[in-house]
Amino acid sequence: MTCRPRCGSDMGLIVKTSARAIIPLIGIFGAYIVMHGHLTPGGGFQGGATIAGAGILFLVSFGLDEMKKHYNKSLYSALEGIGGLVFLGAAMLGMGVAFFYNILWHNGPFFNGKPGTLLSAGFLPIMNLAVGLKVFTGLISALTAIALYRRWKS
Amino acid sequence: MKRTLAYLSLFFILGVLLYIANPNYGLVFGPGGKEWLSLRYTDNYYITHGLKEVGGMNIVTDIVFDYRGYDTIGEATVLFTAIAGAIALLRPWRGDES
Amino acid sequence: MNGEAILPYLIIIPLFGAFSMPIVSLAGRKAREAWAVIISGATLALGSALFYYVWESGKIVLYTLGAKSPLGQGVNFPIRIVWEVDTFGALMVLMVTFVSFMAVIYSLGYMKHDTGLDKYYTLIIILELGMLGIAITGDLFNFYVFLEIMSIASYALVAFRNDTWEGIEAGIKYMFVGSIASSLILLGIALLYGQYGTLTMGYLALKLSQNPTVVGKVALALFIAGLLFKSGASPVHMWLADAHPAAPSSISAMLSGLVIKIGGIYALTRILFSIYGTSISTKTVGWVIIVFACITLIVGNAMAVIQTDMKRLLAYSSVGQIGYILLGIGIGLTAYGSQTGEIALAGAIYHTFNHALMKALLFLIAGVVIHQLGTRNLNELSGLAKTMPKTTFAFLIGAAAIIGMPPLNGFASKWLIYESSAIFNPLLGAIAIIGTAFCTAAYVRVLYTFFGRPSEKVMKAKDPEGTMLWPILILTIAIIVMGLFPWQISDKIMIPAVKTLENQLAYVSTLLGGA
Amino acid sequence: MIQFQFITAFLLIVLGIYAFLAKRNLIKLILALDIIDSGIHLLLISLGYRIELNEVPTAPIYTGYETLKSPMVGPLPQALVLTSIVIGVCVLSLAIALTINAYRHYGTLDVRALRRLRG
Repeated sequence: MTCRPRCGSDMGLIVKTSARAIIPLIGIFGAYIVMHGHLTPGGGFQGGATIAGAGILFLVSFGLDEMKKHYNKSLYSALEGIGGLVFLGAAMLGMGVAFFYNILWHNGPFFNGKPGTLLSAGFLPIMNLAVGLKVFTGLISALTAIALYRRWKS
Repeated sequence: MKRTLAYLSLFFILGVLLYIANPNYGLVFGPGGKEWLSLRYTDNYYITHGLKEVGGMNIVTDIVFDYRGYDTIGEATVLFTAIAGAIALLRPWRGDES
Repeated sequence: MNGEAILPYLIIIPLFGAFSMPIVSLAGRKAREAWAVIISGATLALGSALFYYVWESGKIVLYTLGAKSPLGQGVNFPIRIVWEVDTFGALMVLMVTFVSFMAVIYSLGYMKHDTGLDKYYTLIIILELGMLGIAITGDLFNFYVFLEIMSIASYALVAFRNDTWEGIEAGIKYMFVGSIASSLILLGIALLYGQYGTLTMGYLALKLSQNPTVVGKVALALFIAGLLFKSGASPVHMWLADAHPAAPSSISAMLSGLVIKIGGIYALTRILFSIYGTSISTKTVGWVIIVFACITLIVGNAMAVIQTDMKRLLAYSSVGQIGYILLGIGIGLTAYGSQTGEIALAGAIYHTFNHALMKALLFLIAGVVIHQLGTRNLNELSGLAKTMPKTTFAFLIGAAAIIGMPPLNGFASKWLIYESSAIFNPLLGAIAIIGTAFCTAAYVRVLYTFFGRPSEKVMKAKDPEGTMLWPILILTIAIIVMGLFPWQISDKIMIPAVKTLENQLAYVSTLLGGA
Repeated sequence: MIQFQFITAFLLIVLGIYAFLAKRNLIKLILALDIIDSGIHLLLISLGYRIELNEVPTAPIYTGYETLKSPMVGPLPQALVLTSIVIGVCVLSLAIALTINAYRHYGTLDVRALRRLRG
């Protein structure tokens, strides 16, 4: 696809520089929300959407061409599937008792610390991470698909 | 004709919904009060037992991932479906490639 | 084999298949197709095993997600999501898995020339998953979640061929109507939760029978409205007549055969009989459903007669057959507990199962015709019997079954509905017969075209290759075999299913006292 | 006592249905769907609210709860709304994808143009 003026980066230097500074901070904040989902407000979906926000900021400030260099469709689809599979696997850990039985919390080797610490609450942190990965990759894929869909104009 | 009927039914829906907003003969649950514990027995159970049974400090996360974890896997599937559908619909048309 | 042990895998295997599809499809086209067939085949095996277990034991299978018992510690109300499967639910599971397996095999040949097939197989497995989830669930909000999974997958699949304006337009109509219906259902669920403080169906039934209130009735009205939208009953059937022809034929078979049954009829029956039961005035609600059913029956079958588009004719015929099923449910609710009601309800359930097979068969045949000739206009299809004999034979069987010819399976189910409606009220029996007359006219017209003088275009057509022919033959054989034992099936399967469905007390006591 | 939060929620729902019937633009119809969803979410959230002894209720989180000691609002509606919001977002994304395709086919966003399927 030939590059029209609009599909490159028409943002100024200020926007690009501040985006370069802000994007890692948004990513770290999103990761914090995902990892502390069982302690504080928020969780997998909210954190994943925050990280996806960083991706959208990248898309807006650096343009579609730069985005296409860093975006791989099948990789992101596969990561989304892996997020779902990890969630399913965490849910199946306690199949001996029941589907979705929280075996890590009741008598697991880890993730059963005192409530309030990071390594507590059984499979909740694993599920939060899985959902965070899934939401992040999924939203990036959907929004990039929408942004890429401009072919009929050229 | 069709349009008038639609608006009339709209008013009817509004009337019924406003009728059941009255606590005397409609939705008994107002904002709290003494009956909270008897009407919201399920919520109260989660608040009192959630910390011990699941171990998360955030009761909402406890519910989302443990008590109603099956709903959450459904939600994850909905997201997966919608994104697969959106990508499928936004793919190039047959014949666009040339 | 134990039913409780099978039940979770019925959800886990399709979920695993859907989530791993992006990874498997990296290995290429053959791997993706094989994976889809393996997943749906395994689900079919599990579904048959579950049906056999539930039917043989006659119990209601209860499974709690996340613990041994659904009840909380030291209290006597359920706090977790449960699955409750009775014979009716297990029958629906069998129907969904069987027709989905056929549709997946058929897709291998039919969708060969399309792009974006990894997403197609993902979506078709998720569609099956959503319907299975609805069929086995025992929790209202969970029902909503799986209804949305099913609906979103079907919106995307209707518009899957995005380079045809037809698919996109039908998809948009379907999406707006379906989303409004889902919102009405969610509002009903919110109102019930606000009034009774629980979401589990069995416990809600207990609370409702202790204290039926206005809010419960408003919620019921919202449920009926939303589910009639979803099932395509008559005043709002226009989306169905647009969406079902516009989808790819394998998807049309699943939409017409399964989605409107599970998302409309099954959910309506479950809510009316298992949640509300006798805590509402069954006469009033039953008559409301009967009135809608009569309009649907006449309009659907009459509109089918005047169509020139083959798939559109089949879609309108689906509307008409939904009318029969709704008539059975309405009579079953009005005459709650009596022999007539039981027969009508048995007829409705039997016809739900039969119609899934028949309409899936007819839509798959329409797909074969489109694949061979590139048209579905009936005026251009004259004389197909000469060049596509096997396909025409299968169509003959399907059409005869849907009309209700005696040696086939459609006869038994329709006979139960006619009989009960004539006993209940002769006028309803007359309306049902009139509907069948229209239905006969529509299908005889298609058959007349097929056996007419061959045109130039038709001479080039031939019977399809294996993957498209086998599902058609298997469905035909299923229809013929089911036609050989009509009364045994209705006595051994349908009547017990109705008995457990009407026994609301067992549904509640399985939840509360079974564990 | 007048239940203002329920009345607002119901008004939002009916407003959404009205917009759905009256408007002709596909984007506005999608917004109407979202308004209906927002009304239902407001209804659900307000079902979990409580006031006891004139204390302001807190979020149902035990982290830092020792300093507050006031009653907690109901957590179940919040969990339901979290799930429901995600579902709403999903329907929205699919609707946008369909709308983009429809614009490419028809060259307009007016629903009155989407009437080729008839009969």
